[in-house]
Amino acid sequence: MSVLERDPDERVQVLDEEGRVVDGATVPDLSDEQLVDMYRNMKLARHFDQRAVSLQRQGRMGTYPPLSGQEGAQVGSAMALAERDWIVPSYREHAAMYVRGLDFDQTLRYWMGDERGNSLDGLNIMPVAVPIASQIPHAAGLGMAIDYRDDDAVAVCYFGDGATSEGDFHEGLNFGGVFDTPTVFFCNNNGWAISVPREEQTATETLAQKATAYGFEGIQVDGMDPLAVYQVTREAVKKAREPPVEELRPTLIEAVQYRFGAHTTADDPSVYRDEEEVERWKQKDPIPRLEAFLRDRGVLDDERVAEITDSVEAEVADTIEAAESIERPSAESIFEHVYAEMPRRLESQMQYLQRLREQHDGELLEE
Amino acid sequence: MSVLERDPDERVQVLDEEGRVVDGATVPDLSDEQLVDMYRNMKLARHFDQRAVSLQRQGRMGTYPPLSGQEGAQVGSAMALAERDWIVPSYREHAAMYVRGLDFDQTLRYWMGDERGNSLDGLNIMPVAVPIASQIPHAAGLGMAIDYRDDDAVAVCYFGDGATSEGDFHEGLNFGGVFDTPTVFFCNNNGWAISVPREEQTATETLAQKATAYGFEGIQVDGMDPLAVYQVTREAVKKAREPPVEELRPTLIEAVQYRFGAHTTADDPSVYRDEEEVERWKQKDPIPRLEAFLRDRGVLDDERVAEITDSVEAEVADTIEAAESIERPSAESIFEHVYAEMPRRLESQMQYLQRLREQHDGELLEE
Amino acid sequence: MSTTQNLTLVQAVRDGLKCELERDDDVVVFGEDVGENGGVFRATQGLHEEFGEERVFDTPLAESGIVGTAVGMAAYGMVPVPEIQFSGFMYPGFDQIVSHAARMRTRSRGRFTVPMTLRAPYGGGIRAPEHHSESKEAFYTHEAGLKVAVPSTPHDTKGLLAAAIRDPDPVVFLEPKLIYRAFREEVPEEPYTVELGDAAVRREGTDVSVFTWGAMTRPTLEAAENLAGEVDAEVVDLRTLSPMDWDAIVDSFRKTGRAVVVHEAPKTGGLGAEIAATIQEEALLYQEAPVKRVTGFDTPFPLYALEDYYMPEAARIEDGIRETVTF
Amino acid sequence: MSTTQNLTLVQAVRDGLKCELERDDDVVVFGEDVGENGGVFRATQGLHEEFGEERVFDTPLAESGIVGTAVGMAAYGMVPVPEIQFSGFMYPGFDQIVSHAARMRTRSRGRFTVPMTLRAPYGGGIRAPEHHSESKEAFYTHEAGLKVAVPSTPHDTKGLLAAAIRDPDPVVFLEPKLIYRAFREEVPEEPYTVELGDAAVRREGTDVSVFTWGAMTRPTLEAAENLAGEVDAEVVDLRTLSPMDWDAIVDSFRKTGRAVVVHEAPKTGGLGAEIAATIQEEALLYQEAPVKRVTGFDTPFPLYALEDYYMPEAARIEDGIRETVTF
Ligand SMILES: Cc1ncc(C[n+]2csc(CCOP(=O)(O)OP(=O)(O)O)c2C)c(N)n1
Ligand SMILES: Cc1ncc(C[n+]2csc(CCOP(=O)(O)OP(=O)(O)O)c2C)c(N)n1
Ligand SMILES: [Mg+2]
Ligand SMILES: [Mg+2]
Repeated sequence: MSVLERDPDERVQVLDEEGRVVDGATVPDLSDEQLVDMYRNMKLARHFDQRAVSLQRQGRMGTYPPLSGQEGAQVGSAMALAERDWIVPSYREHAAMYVRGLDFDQTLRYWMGDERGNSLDGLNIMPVAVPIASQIPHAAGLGMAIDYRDDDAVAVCYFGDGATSEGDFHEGLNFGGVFDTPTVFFCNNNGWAISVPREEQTATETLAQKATAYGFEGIQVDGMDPLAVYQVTREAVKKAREPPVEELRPTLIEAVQYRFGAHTTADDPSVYRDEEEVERWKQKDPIPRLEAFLRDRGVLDDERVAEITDSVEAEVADTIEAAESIERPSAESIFEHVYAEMPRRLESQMQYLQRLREQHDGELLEE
Repeated sequence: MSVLERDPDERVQVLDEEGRVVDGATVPDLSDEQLVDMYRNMKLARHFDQRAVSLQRQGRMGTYPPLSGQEGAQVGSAMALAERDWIVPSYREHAAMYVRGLDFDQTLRYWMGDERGNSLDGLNIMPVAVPIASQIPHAAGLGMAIDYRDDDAVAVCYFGDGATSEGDFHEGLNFGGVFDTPTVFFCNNNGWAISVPREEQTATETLAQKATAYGFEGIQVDGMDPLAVYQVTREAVKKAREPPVEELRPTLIEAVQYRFGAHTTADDPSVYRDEEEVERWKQKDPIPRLEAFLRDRGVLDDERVAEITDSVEAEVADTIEAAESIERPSAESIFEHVYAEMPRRLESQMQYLQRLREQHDGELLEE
Repeated sequence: MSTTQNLTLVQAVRDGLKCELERDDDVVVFGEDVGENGGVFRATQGLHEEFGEERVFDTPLAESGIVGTAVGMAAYGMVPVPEIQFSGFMYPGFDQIVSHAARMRTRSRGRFTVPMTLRAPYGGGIRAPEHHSESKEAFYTHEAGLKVAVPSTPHDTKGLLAAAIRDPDPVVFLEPKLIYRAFREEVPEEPYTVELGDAAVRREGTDVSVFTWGAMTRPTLEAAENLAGEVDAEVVDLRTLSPMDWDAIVDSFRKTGRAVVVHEAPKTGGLGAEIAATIQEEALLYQEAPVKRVTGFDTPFPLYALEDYYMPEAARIEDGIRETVTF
Repeated sequence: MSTTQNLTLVQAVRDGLKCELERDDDVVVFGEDVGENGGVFRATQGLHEEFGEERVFDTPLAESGIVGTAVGMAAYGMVPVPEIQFSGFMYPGFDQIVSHAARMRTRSRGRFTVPMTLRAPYGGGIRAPEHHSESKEAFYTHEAGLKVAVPSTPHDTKGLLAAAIRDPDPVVFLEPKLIYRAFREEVPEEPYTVELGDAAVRREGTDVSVFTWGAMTRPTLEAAENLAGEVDAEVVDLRTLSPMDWDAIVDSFRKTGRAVVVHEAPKTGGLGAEIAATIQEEALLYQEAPVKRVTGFDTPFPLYALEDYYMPEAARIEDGIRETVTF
C-alpha cells in the first residue's frame, strides 16, 4: 500500500524524535552512501545557513531568508527526484537547489544582489520566485509542457503555509487537477508566514486537506523527518509518472516543520513567538535525528561525523570565498536581458549612463 | 437535525421532478401565501427573461444574460433571507434582486447601458459584479463589517460554477473561514461557464466539497427545487446568525441547476452542447414542479394560474414601458460620481465635451 | 504571386494562429472558451478541430492560472499563445504578466524566456457590458520586458501576430474588437510577418502629424480626408506600442512641426503623454504648436448608452487637427 | 501652540494611523503582519495592543482578499486602511483596485463608495530583494476613481495620511521606504490634515522648475543647493499625484520657462511624461527648453548590487538641471 493512501490527517513519520524507527514504518530503500549523503547535505545546509546569516550581519550580504530547521524537508524531497525532474522553488529552498546541482556560491551571489546567481544554467531549477505562491501556476504549466512533449519528468513545486492563502495556490492546483499534470505540490508548512501563525492563515485543521478541492490526494508528513519526506515524495513522484487507474497524477504534500530562526534577516521573531515554542520544535531537529539513526545503524561514528563537519566547513568557506571574489556586475548589465534584442531607446539610456559615469570620472554612482 | 449535516455528496431535494415531496423530506414551513408568492416570483422572472431576450433581439437592449432555468435557486434562496440581510450578486441574479426589492425596470435600465439601473438606493444589494468571482471577497468583507458592528445581518454571495476556479473564490472563502463571517457562499452551478462544462473547471466530483479547504460546511442542493433551496439557505442563514458551538458561520451551497438558454444573448450554445441535454434538464424545470405541488396542495388551480399569468404579463409590460420611457442619461453624467468632488481637470474635460456638442449643433456624438 | 483571401480582422487573427500552429509544433493556443466554442468572437474557430485538444484547448476560468501556466510552459521551451477573453479581465493575471512574464529573462540572465503572445480583444464601441471596453495599453507599455502590439487592418493583424508569436519576448497583443468585422482586406494565404516596432504611414501629409493605432485609425483617416484641401494631415498608425517606433514619430514631426495623438484610453497617463513628452524632448525647436491629445476622458469607460460620447470620433479629431494647425 | 514630537517618516505613519483610529471608530487597519508584529517596517507598532484585535488585525497572505474585503467593508460604511506589505505585491490585488475600488462610486452612481486608504511602502534604495523596490505610481494615476499620494516628510506624512483616510474616495498611499528613517521632523501631536491635491514649493527659484515627489525630493533639493549661485532652481514636491496640482505646476513653469521632472519609476510612461505633455499643452509659448526627465531606466528594477545606478541621485539631477538651463 502506498503511503499516500492514508487519512490525510494522519502524519507520515519514519523516525521519531530520538531517531528511532517508529512502529510500522518502513525505512526507505536507500544505500548507506545515500543516507550519509542525506546527512551531509543537511549538515552543509545548516552550516551554510549560519554563515549566510552572519555575512548579512556583517554587511557583506543583503536580506537573507534562513532555512535552519527545514533541511529535512528540502533535502529529503529533492533527493527523491530523478535527474530529469524539475524543481520550482520559492526563496528559501537553498538546500533543495543545492541537492539539484546549484552551488551555494550562486545562492550567495543572488542574495548579494546579483541576478547572475539566478541564471541556473543547465539545471532543471526555475529561478527564485519572490511573490508568494506565484510560482505554483508555473509548476502546473511545466507539467503541462512535460505532458505535451511526452517527457517523463515531474515538477516539484515548493511553497510555504502562507502561500496556501493566495489565489495562485488555488489556480495552480486546480490547473494541476484539470490537466492532470505530473506535479508534486510541496508545502513547507513551517508554522509561520512571517508573524502570522498557520492557524490564522486558514480555518482548516490541515493544509493537506485542501487537496480535496482539486480532486487529488493530499498528505501530511513530518517535515523534520528526512526519511519520511523522502518516502512520501518518492511515492508522489512515482504516482505522477505512472498514475494508478482512476487516480490523478498530482499530490499535495504538507511537510510540517518549523523555522528555527527569523523569517529573514530583517525580521525579529521574538516579537511574535515564544522561545519556548522554538525549543519545543528544536527537539525535532532533523539533523540529530538522522544522525542518531545512522549511528545506530553503524554508518556514522564520532570520527565520521567529525570528518563530515570539517568537510562541510571547508566547502562553505570556499563557497563564500568564491561568491565574494566574483567581480561586481557591470552597470551595463541593467540593460542586458531585458529583451532578446536591446531596443534603441534602451540602448540610448545605457549610453547615457555610460556618459554620465565618464563625465563624473567614474565616481558617480559608486558606493 | 439540520439539513446541512449531510454528506456533502448527497444532494438535498424536497420535490421530485413531478413536484411530489420526496421520501423523508420535510416541506419548509411556508404559508400558502408565501408559496404562491414563490411561484409568482418564478413565473414573473421567467416571463421577464423571455421578454428581455426579445428586447435584445429587437435592438432595444444590449447584451443580456438570461436566467431561465435558474429561477428556483434565485427565488428560493432570496426568499429565505430577512429584511436586514444582504445579497452580493453576479450579473445573472435578476430574480434574486427582484425578490430583494429591485424592480425589473432597473434591471432593464442597467442592461440598456445606463448605470442608474445599478444604484440600488435603499436596498441591501451590492451592484452587479461583472469580473467573475470578484464579488466574493466583497461578501466576506461585508460579513466582517457586519460582525464589527455587531449587527445581526447575513450576506449571501452568488456566483457561478466557473467562478470557483478564480483566485478570488479561494481568497474570499478563506477570509470567510478565518474571520468566521456571517456569509453564505451560494454557487449557482448551472453546468456551464459559457462553453466550458463544469467537468472541465475542476477535477472534483462536487463543488460543495471545496468547502473542506476552508474549514466550514459545503452542501449540494437540487437548484431547480425552490423548496429545497429555500430550506438549505434558511438553515445556512440561521447557522450564520447563531452558529452551534465549534462550528464556523459560513456555508458553501452548491445549487445544481441548468441554464436553459444562451450564456448571454451574444452566445450560441448550439456550438457546444446538445439539444438533448437541454431537454433532459427541462424535465426539472422549477416552475411546473412547484405548480404541481401547489395544485396538489389545493392552493393553485387553472383559474388562479391564469390570473397569475395575466398579472405577471401586465407587470412585465409596465416594467418595459417604464424602462424605455426614462430619459437617456446626460453626457455630463460620464463625469459625475467618478470622485465625490470633481477634480478640475475632469471639469474641464466635461466643459470641452459640452463645447464640442454646442459647436456641432448638438449633432455630434448622437446616434 | 501568392494567393490571398478576403478577410476581416478577426478572421485574420484566426488565420494567423492557424499558420503559426502549422509552422511550429511548440505553439499552443488556450484560454477560456477558445476550444470547441472557437472563442467568444470566433477568433479560434475550427482550430480545436483542426489541431486537436493538445494544441488548442479550454482552460478553467482563471486568468492568473492562464498566464502563470503559460510562463511555466514557456520555461520548458513551448510557445504559448493564451487568450484573455477581454482586456478588462487581464487584471486577475496582472501579477503574472508584470512580475513574471516581463521579468523572467532579466531575472535568469537569459536562461529562461517567455516567448508568449497574450491576446486580448480590447477597446470600446460595441455596446458591451461594464469592463468589456477598456483600453489600458499604457499599463503594459510602462512595464519593461513586455512588447505591445495593436493592429488596425486584417493584413497587419496576421503579420503582426506571426511576428509576435515568433518573437522571443512576451508580447501583449491587443485586438481592436470594434473593427473585428468592420471591413475586409486581401490577406495572403502564406504565412508572413509584419515586423514589430515599425509604424506605418497611412496617409502622407505636410501640415500636421497625427499618431494613432487600432480602432482609432479609421476615424482618424476619415478626419484627415474630411480636412483635405484645408489641411494636409499625415496619419501614422503606430502598430507596435512597445517598443515604439520613435524614429518614425520624430521624423514625421520634424517635417510637419505639429502633432495630434488620438487614442481611446483616458488622457492622463495615456500613451499620448509619452508621445508628446518625447516629441518636445527630441524636436522642441521644430514645434509650432502644442502636441494635441484627442483621447478618452479621465473617467471609467461608461456603460454603453454613453460610450459614443467617450470615444474620439472623426468630428472630434477634425477639431483637434484644426486647432493644432491654427495655433 | 500645540505640542510636537520629533518623528521619522515611518513614525509619522504610525502616529497618523493612531490619531485616525482614535478619531473614528469606523477606521480599521489590517494586512499581512500589521497586528502583533506591528508591520515589517513597524508602521503599525503598538496599534494592535492599543486598539485591539477588532480594529487592527492580521489577514491571511492574500492581496486580492485584502483589497476585496476592504471594498466590502467600505460598502457597509466602514473606513478600511489596509496595508500591502510592499508596493510590488499590489498586483495580485490589482483587479480589486482598478475594477472595484476605483469604480464602485461610478458604477452605483454614488450609492456605494470606497473611502479606503491603501498603504504600501514603495521605491528603491534599501538593498531589498526582487520586487521590493518598485515605483509604479503611473499604474494608479492612469486609473480614474483613484487618488494617489506620496509624502516626502514626516509632517506631510501624518497630514496627508489623515486627509486620505478622511477622503470619501479610495487613495493609494505610497510611502517612500528609503526615507522611512532617514531624518526626523517636528510633528504635532494633534491630528491635522494636509490637503490632497496641493503641491508644496520646497525651494523657490526663478531659472528652472524641478518637479518631484517622495524619496527623490531630498536628492533634488541637494542638487538645487549644489547649483545655487550658478542656477536658481525652484523645487516643487507634488505630494499628491492624483489629482495632480496642475495649477502649481503650470504657474511655476510660466515663471521659469524650463522644467525638470525627477522620479524613480521607469521613464517611458512614467508621470514625467504626463507632466511634460501637460506643460507643453498649457504653456508652450513660455517653453524655453525641453522638459527634461531624470528618471529610472526602462528596465526592471535591478537587484541591489546595481540599484544605485538605477536611481536618480543628486549628481545626475544636477546634470539634468544644468542641461535644461543651458539648452
Ligand atoms: C504576493 C506577496 N505578498 C507578500 C509578500 C511578502 N512576504 C514575503 S515572505 C512572506 C511570508 C510567507 O510565508 P510562507 O508562505 O509561510 O513561507 P515561509 O516564508 O514561511 O517559507 C510574506 C508575507 C510577498 N513576497 N509576496
Ligand atoms: C475575470 C473574468 N474573466 C472572464 C470573464 C468573461 N466571462 C463572463 S461570464 C463567463 C462564464 C462564467 O461562468 P460561471 O461562473 O459558471 O457563471 P454563469 O455565467 O454560468 O452563471 C466568462 C468567462 C469575466 N466576466 N470575468
Ligand atoms: Mg511559512
Ligand atoms: Mg455557470
